[in-house]
Amino acid sequence: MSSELIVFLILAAVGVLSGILMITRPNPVNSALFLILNFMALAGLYITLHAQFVAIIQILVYAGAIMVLVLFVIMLLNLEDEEPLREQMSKRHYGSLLVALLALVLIVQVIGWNSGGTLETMREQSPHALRIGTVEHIGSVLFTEHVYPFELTSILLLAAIVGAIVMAKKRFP
Amino acid sequence: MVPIHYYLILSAVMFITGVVGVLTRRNAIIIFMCIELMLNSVNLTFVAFSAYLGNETGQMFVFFIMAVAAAEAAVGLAIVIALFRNRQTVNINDVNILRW
Amino acid sequence: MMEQLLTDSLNTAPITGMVILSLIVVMINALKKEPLATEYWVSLVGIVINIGLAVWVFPERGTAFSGSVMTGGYASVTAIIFLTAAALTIMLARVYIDKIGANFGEFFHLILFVTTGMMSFAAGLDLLVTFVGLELMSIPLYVLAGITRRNLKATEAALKYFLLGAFSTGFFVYGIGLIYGMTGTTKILDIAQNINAYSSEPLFMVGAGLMLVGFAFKVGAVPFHMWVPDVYEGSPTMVSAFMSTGVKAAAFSALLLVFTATFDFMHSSINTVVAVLSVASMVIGNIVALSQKNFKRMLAYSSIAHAGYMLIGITAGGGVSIAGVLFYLVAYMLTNLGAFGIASFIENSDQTGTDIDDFRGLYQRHPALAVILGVFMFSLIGLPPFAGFFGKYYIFVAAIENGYTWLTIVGVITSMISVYYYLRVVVVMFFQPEGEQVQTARFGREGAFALAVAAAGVLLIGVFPSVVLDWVSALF
Amino acid sequence: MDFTDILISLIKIVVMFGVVLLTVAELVYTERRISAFIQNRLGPNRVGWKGLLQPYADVLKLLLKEDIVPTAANRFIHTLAPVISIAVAFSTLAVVPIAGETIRLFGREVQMVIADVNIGVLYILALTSMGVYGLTLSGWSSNNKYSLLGGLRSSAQMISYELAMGLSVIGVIMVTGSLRLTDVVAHQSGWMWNMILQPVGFVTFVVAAFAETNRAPFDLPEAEPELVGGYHTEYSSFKFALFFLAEYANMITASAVIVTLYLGGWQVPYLELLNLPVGVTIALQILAFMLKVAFMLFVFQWVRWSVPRFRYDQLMNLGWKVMLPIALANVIVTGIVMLLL
Repeated sequence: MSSELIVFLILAAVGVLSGILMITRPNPVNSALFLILNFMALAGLYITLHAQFVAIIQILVYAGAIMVLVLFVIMLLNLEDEEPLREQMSKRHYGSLLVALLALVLIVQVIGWNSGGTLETMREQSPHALRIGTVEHIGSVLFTEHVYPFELTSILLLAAIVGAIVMAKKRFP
Repeated sequence: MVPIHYYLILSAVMFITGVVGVLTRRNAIIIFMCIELMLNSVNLTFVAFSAYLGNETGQMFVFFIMAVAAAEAAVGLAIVIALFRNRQTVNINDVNILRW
Repeated sequence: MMEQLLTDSLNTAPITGMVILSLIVVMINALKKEPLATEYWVSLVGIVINIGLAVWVFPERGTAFSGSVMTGGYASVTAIIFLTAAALTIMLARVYIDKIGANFGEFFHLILFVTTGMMSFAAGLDLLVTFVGLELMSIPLYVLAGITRRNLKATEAALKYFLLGAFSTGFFVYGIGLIYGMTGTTKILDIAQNINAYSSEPLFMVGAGLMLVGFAFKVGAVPFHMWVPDVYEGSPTMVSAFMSTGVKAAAFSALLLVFTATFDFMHSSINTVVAVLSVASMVIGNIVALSQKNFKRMLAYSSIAHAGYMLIGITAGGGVSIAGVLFYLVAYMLTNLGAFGIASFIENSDQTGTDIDDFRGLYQRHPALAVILGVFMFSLIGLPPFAGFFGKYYIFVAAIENGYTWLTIVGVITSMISVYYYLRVVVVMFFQPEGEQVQTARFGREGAFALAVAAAGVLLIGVFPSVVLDWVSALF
Repeated sequence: MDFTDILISLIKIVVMFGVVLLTVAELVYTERRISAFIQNRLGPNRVGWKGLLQPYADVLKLLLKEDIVPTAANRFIHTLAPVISIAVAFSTLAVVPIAGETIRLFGREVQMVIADVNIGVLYILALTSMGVYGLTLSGWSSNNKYSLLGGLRSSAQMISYELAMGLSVIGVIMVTGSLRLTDVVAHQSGWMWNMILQPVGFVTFVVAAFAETNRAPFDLPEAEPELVGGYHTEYSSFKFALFFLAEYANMITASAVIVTLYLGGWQVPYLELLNLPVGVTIALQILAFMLKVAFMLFVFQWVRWSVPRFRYDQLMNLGWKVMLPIALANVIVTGIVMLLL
């Protein structure tokens, strides 16, 4: 096994386990913490893909801002534990689990045993991978080729600010 | 070298973990976190394809997904707070004036 | 560089104009203390100006911003549809938001943001723009659904809409991710060029299917319809009206652009899936609507059914059915905005009073309203000479031409079922006596004007369908 | 990356740790002496010469106390929280360069920075945003209402001021054209310190840094008159010592970052004109860096004992209605000026 594969497997294991723990913990704060761990593992995976800027933004935005907000709300509302999953399992839940498993098997089959397709040409990372992950390259592409969605996103954020204030402000007409 | 299949399967597994979470959990905030997990696994798909194709559009997409996730977080949590002020609960089983 | 940006901004004038307009309205609201009139008039005049801009850039067919957005032609036509829906919505809602206590500038900001998002969503030639446009459309709508924050139903509707909407977004972007991986680009036109090579890739088809899930959710097609009745019933009525017309129109326009006009999935497996969705929506929508007691909920199921009819057009594909779907969108937009508008007029201030029984004796109290609502109901059934008839007619014709006769048969049969619940409203209005609690309709001058415009539109399009059809057919 | 590289990195880390720990100890001493001076008292002067050994006595006392975890607390998170705080405080220093020249060690040119990453500025911002977890989680896991309030306050406060902080840094990045901290410092040669090029950004950054380190006048998460002890009410012994250590280490980190970004880092104006040997240059540069950091540390303490604490709503208003617009305007003005020049 190459060292890259070992690093990948460790990060993947952390990612999957933290994801599963996230959806099974009854306590919302514990769930949030496992999600943060998951984001960290993903940031590590981005580094293995030479996407350093994405990795650092992942920590800055997801772990550092969005999850702090989520934790803040959980604490503000002082949420209690949900009853353990085992006791509230109904037929519907087993059904959804079954469907999910089926979908998983399907996807793994499509991805894993799909020989001869485009995927087969992607055995190795492209030699360009190192260049495109840098801040300089991403910045220049973002402000030339993708300037339209970029500006649209700024409007989206403004809309979200307005919306959040409308919904959550205490004293409002 | 790690072939791209590994990254894709990992992201599919995480995506489905998120889906199962959305379908089984009853706490609105945890459901929201499961949706975040789904979006993150999509990000992994994009970055992996971006690195293996040598094409930056995938990483660009990740930034937009992050911006959208941030906007969704702000609005979604505000809605949860508004609901909590009315009902003192965020459990979607108790939220049942309208049939779900 | 700067000149290029300027030209591109001018060519996408309706969207640029909407962005500037929404920023102006936000600033106006931020800078002055007492709410209302200014925001309303600025928004309305701005939207009308933007309709003018959309007409003005109609000949500028092409792309802008390095192929990210479409300009002129199709983009202009869809922009005019959304802008008209927004204008009618705020006119009909003028008195209504005052009644339910949502009378603050943010209502107008959010409507303007949503409209901007719709226009980008429907004009995006880059899946990146499609995605951001979709979210710019959806996120303010989550808030609009719960804008009366103290109303239990409205906040619940907002939460449900938010959770399920975000959930469907996850599928949508995963689909885009797989498509990007297989093609190495997100530009729709580049993908369309090699579509035959890609459609043999299983992962590409999985991606397209996942995107379809996202679209089906937004248009409210069965089995992704579970949010529609709850959200339409719980949200403030005019917001439901905007959702059922504008959002549906935007989602269908984008679906047409991505799937029919460019990907051209004729005779592929995706097409079968769309056909199944269509049949399920028509059958379930119409049958469940039979047992509804609430007018808004009934219209919600009816809107699921109408999504089914429009999906027939998507399945059939080709220029004729695209024109048919656009025609249907215009007809449905005018009809449904009017119907929801009348419901909002007679609604109580606590957002109750929209049961079908509350329409009893409307004819005695407000004969004009009753007659107009009757017109809308007949148009929804699809009776001539109203707009709804020709909407269905063109779609069915296109389906038969493309060999989907069985879909047409299902469509006709389910339309017959729908006669029952639409006519029930008419019967209740005209022939049943008033209840004890009489609600007086409040709508004001703007509301009356908007309603008259909608009714006149339904009639005119019904009598002279070729005007609109020529207009949209000129695109292809 | 072979063994020698790892060894060199390890040496750098150990040296950095040692220096910071010693500085923290003496920082506590100077804080008490300065406060005493400002309040016209004597301060600690018994243990060792002029009381210099006082902090060591304090630490010893703390470590000998019993470690108490409340029964209703979440034990794992209760232990994790101070570790997060301290880890974040220390690891930020990894990207701060302390001298410009390289020295030869084991036959290699060694830079005077632990990790010269090309996204150093973002690294600092990312770690700062992680720091909030230590405080928030300690507040939540203690299962005590005062702690919870402290934790809530800290998360709201740090998110609010992070925005102003990030936007101020953008001004520096625009001037420098690089996210690498060594480039940022190299760009400030002579008197072209960013403090002079970016005066508004400097002020907003320093204010935001005060808020991010939870120092007075922004120490609301631990405001003792209202919240008993805030987030660390339920902490004792070694864990409390860790929080204490983290607070002062954060101060050092913040000072080092301010010096690097705005006060020219290790730059000594016109030093290169003297043609001094490399060894002396390095020594002078390190000395300059340390003096600048010491000055910033003094400013931190000076402010703490001179300015009264904000009320919570004042803090939020300042963050959102004053700092954020100013920082944004700074970015725009910087852009316009750079476009015109």
